[in-house]
Amino acid sequence: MSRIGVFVCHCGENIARTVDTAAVAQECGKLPGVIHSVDYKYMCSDPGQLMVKQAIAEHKLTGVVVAACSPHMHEKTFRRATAGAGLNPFLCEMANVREHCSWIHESRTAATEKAIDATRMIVEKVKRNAPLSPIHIPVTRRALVIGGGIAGIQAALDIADGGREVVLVEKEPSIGGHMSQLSETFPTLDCSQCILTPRMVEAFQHPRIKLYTYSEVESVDGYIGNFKVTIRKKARSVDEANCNGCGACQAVCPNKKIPSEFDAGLGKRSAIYVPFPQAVPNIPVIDRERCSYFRAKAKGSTKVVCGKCAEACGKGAVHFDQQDTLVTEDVGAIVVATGYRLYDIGKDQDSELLKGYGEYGYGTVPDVIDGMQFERLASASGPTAGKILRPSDGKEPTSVVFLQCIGSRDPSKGIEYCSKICCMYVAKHTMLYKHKVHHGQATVFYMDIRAAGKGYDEFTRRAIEEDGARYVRGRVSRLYRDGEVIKILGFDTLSGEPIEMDADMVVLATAMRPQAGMAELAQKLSVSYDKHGFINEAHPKLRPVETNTAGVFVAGACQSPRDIPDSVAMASATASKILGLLSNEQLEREPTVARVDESTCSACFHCERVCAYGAVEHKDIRDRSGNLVRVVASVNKGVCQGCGTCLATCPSKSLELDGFTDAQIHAAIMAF
Amino acid sequence: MSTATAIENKSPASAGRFEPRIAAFVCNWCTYTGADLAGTSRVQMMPNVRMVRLPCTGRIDTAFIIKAFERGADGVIVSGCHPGDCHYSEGNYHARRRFAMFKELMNFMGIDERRVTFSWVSASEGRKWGDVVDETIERVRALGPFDDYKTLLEETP
Amino acid sequence: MNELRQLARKLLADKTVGVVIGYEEGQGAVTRPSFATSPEQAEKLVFDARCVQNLASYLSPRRSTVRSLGKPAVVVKACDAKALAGLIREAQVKREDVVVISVACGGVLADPRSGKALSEAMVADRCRDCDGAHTSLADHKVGQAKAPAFGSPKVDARLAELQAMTAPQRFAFFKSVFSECTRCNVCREVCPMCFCARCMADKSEPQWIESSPHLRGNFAWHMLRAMHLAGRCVGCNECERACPAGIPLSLITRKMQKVVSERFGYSPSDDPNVPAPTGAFRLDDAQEFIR
Amino acid sequence: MRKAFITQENLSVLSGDLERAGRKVVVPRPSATGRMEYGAAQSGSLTHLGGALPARSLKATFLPPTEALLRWKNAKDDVVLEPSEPKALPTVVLGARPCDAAALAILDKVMDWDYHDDPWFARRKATTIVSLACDGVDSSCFCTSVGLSPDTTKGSDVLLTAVDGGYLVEALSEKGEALLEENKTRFTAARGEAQAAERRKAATDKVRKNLAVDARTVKDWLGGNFEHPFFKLGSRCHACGACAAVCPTCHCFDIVDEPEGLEGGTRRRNWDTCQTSKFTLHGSGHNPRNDQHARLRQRVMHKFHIYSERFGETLCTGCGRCARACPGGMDLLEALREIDKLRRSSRPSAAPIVTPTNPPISGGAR
Repeated sequence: MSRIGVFVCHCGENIARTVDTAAVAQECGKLPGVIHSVDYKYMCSDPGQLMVKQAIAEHKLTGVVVAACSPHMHEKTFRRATAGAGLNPFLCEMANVREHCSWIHESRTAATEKAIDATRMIVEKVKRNAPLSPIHIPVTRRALVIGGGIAGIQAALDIADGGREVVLVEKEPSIGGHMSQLSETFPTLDCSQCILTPRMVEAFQHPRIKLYTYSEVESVDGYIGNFKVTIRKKARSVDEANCNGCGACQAVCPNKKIPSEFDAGLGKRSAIYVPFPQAVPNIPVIDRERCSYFRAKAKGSTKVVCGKCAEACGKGAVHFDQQDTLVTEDVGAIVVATGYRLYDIGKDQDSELLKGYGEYGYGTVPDVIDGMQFERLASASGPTAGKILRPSDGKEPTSVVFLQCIGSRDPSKGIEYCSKICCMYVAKHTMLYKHKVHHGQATVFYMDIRAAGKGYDEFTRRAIEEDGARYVRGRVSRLYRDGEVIKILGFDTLSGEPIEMDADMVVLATAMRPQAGMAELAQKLSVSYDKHGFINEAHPKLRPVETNTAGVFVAGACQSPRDIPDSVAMASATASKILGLLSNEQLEREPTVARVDESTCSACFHCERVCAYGAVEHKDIRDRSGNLVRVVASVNKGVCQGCGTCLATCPSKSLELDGFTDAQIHAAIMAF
Repeated sequence: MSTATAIENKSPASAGRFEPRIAAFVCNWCTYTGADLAGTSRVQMMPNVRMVRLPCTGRIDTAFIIKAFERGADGVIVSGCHPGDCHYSEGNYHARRRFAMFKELMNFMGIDERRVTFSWVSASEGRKWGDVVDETIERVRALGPFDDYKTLLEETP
Repeated sequence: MNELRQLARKLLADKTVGVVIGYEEGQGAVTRPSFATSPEQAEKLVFDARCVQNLASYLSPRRSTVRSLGKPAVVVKACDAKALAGLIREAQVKREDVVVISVACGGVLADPRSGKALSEAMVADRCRDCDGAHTSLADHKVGQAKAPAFGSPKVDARLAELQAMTAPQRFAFFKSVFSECTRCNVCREVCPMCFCARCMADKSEPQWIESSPHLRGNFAWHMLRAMHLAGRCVGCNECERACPAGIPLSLITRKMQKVVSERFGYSPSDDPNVPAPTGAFRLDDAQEFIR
Repeated sequence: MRKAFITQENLSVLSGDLERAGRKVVVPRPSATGRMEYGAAQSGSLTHLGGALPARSLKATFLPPTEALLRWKNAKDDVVLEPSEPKALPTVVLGARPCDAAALAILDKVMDWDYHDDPWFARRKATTIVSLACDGVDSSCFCTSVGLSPDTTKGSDVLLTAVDGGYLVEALSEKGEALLEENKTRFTAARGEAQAAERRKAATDKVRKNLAVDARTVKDWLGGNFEHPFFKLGSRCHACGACAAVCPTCHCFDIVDEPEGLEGGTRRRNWDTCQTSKFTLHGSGHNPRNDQHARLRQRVMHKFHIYSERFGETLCTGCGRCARACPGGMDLLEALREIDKLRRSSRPSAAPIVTPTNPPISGGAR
């Protein structure tokens, strides 16, 4: 016979205002098997927890029901208290009479009645609870970081410095990410490359970091502590071990007019190229789409068209016949740090949600550029060696108009979120422009200025007050080329007057979007993502760098628009989480996992077909002489995540899910 | 309708009105959390729902729904994560097939399918949860008590 | 007939199989399942329009007495082959563990006891939309396959009638037919796809399905049986044929077959490699009923 | 005992009279699924009582497929039991087949053996059975082999025999006499007795042609041949229990407790059958009747040996329903014929081997 204790919490006034907690305790006290039923002001307080502990000892309770807030809030608290009194923590459950009752109903009678019902259902469930013990699973004590931008580099370095091996995978030929493209950074205006490059080199040279550049994650199997990751090393066409980065191949490449991705299309590169001079590793890659050798081959020509790079290479490192290779790495934890891409304002959008901005002439009016292109113009290592020259004729623009919120905060274009960094980098751009073109006038069209952050508001003020940027609150409705200038038609919402002005150049602060292919990657990792493709954190407040899949963490702009300090902070946070995780040889997991009743399993393996984790295995049942009698399904407790889909699928009901067994659910319904 | 009348109407004590009993089977990660959010946001709703928390809609066996009717439920809500949001990646897709078949079966058996609400309510849709609850209650209230099912036992020859 | 016997004789004589599961003359004018374990017994085998039973049922692991006879060869009609494919698909039978003898079938009788000849009026309903082709599972084919030419299944007309009723009328209809159900479980026991060692309905802790044959238990049983067979039922209609109460079970199985076909594009297949629709999903499965 | 005559029309009227008098009238009539079954008469005309046997026997009228035995109520620390009163309405069965009526008399023995089955006897007592001499004999009938006949009077209170213009009526018991007396206006003087005798003999002869075996000799053979290879009967059996579901004498039941929420619940008894594996499955997983051969042997043994040993009655009326209902084409007539052949070809064993069943218990605890 069960000996259940019921503890009804007032939550101060939160529950007691609407629910007659004394009546709940009294009614539940009448239930068969309930031998102790009380109410108290704050069950989660120390005295409240002590009540639970004392009652367990005094009444030899076999189960505890706390009617209080959501189990998501305090289940851990009360299970800990239960364990503290020597009772298995899984014999404690919560009835939610706050979020699901007192807070959403006005009628005291109805709320009290509902609270009694809810508690009764949990009492009946708890009568069928079984003591459970945590599951121990071994841990592979190394980590994978996906993405070699500043977030990925930081995470990798922190984990490696903490003593664990890291596998860092970057899809581009070099690590560094977007930060390497930036000229200066806000709010200090220190040189982006100057602070980044040493970290890139450090990551490259770190004895505990294994770097895969020009590589992508092909597939991920396994589970927390035990991931098996397959990485596709794309064919670089250059032998990394032999290349010494001398650059002779690039010098002889006849195809030098390819728009450079690194320079956001403003500069040119060769078909065999290192993305930028400080690239890590400093090893070129052949762009097979653009290389004459490969293009001829793709067309079916048997003639060797070029091959100059291979001839020029003193080390014989150019290998045209290199193939993609797959390597597997065992890791215990994964960081997703894939960063962002910029919204492309043209009408042809990759997502049906996005509509594009035909009216801003990007791509048709040559002197309309985006923020990243401006970064490259302003960068000392950029195509203009740091001079602000407009793309159409190379003249120095004397009037530059900056448009904020291009895409961002515009639900009708499909992006309702704020991209967070644009206000700051636009302010930075106006300053960089003023510092380089002293007679120039920067004008900014903005919706709101969002400069929350240490030194951020001061920074935007400096742009306006010291560097004379003109900020106009309002939107631009149309812009077009008129001879040498760009005509701009807009509206100043503060003065309430239309604005018509000329500019030599227009810079669009386009929205931040997650990288292409995020949905596919998220599916490989079984992590959830929002409709834009940003990875969802496990909890927006309390678990900001974890994902819903144990062992997979998230850092930087792939989670939502982030600036550099945010990304770095997240990266260090993931590193800290992972170092904690990897500090153990074994992991403890909640024992809410499925198990098979082997005596009734009919081995149809429907469970195997529905299991998203591959947790169902085939198990041989043998007699004492070792002869195979039959095969049954068996659940790998380390892999099972406890969703219970197999239970509802099993025709013979031969599966159970600890914590949510059929008997428990049935009992709760019987108490309905 | 003024707020005061709205609240008055939500009280089961309202004289003479049929108060349906609704069982809800919800997943832990989306709808239960969404209902928590409804609570923290003080989204007011009618009190006729009794909830059973499951890890995932994938866990929800259609036997639960039948058992709820046997126990006197006038209506049932089944709710979980939106497609793509499942905490367990795929549980809700399997559940969706199961529910689709069950819904058609119920209809075929002559169980008014309006007695069962299937919904996707995410952890951020506290307001939607309130709407699903209130709409279901109103709909089932209009249908009246599920006497057809409740009297099956007595009607056995 | 000779071809079938000759084949059976050979399979038994050269010990390819331990038993040939086929049909033989029964008592009265009917035929019945036959288990020939010697070349001599192969002489008993017959096949004609009276051979209604789905012999694939005997390959289910629950039929331990049949399993003890050795490796089986089984005589299958086009419809039975789907059940065999189902057993292979669901890992109950290994393809290599059974020899499949496909017999050309031009349709079987709805009621062999009637003694009537096969005709439009007398044919079993499931034969009406059968293409009569030899199954691709066949190791041996006996006879020239021919498509039976009969009208569309009568069950579809009944379904349309039911669908035209109001929900309360349908509920009343099922109440009246389920009131005849004594929960003898014959429908389950003869079903080739009900192979579970322990049926969910026999699980007593907890008891989801009340075992008592009152209407409440009967509704639970028939609905959950329909759910368990949805996408798995091959439409052989053995349940309805065997039901001692004459409950029109094909209405339910056929309805679910249509639901599965319309929603998931799956029809019973004699190819074990065609995946069953349950245990699978598509990202774009219709969800018009989900708010 | 009284003899009389009733017209088809008056029989219909009688049915209405009985209903008006507060009796439940059970007749063969089309069921909800369209089969001829015993069931409550649809008020109004009785058309045709005769013809083929109803698909299932009369036993459900006395041993319903499910029946509440008691109800319980949960109190805080206690369970309160409330016995369930058996539903035993005053009933008249019109047109019972004599074999189905005989089955009730056979079952009375076990129902009053170690336990007096109140619900059974309450309904037996409240019911008057008017049988109709069988005119629906088909190739599966073998009542004559178990000591009965198409016009057997065993278990019946009144026997009707169809004759030109109506039925010859013979009262067989006090209940039968009372029925005739209470409704005497509907009856006239007996007539058609010669025609009745002729028809009854013709039916009996027809059954004899199906099978000519003596159940008593079958019993003797079974007594010594528990392990006989004959009992490898199970291959084509699906273990479905259709035979038991239609059988007039199979009476095994299962007792289940069905809770109604937390308040309490009902203890019920439901039909069961020895043909399924679960019937004898032990909690340990061991099953003493582990295959279908053993289960079919049990069925034959119980009907033709065990029951006879204990009660002096064969637990079979030869109605043939099992043979008609079996989806696998099993046939009890064939089995009995085979046993008879085996019996003839073997010498009677010197000392009968005692079958592994319990010795007969007389009286027993009430």
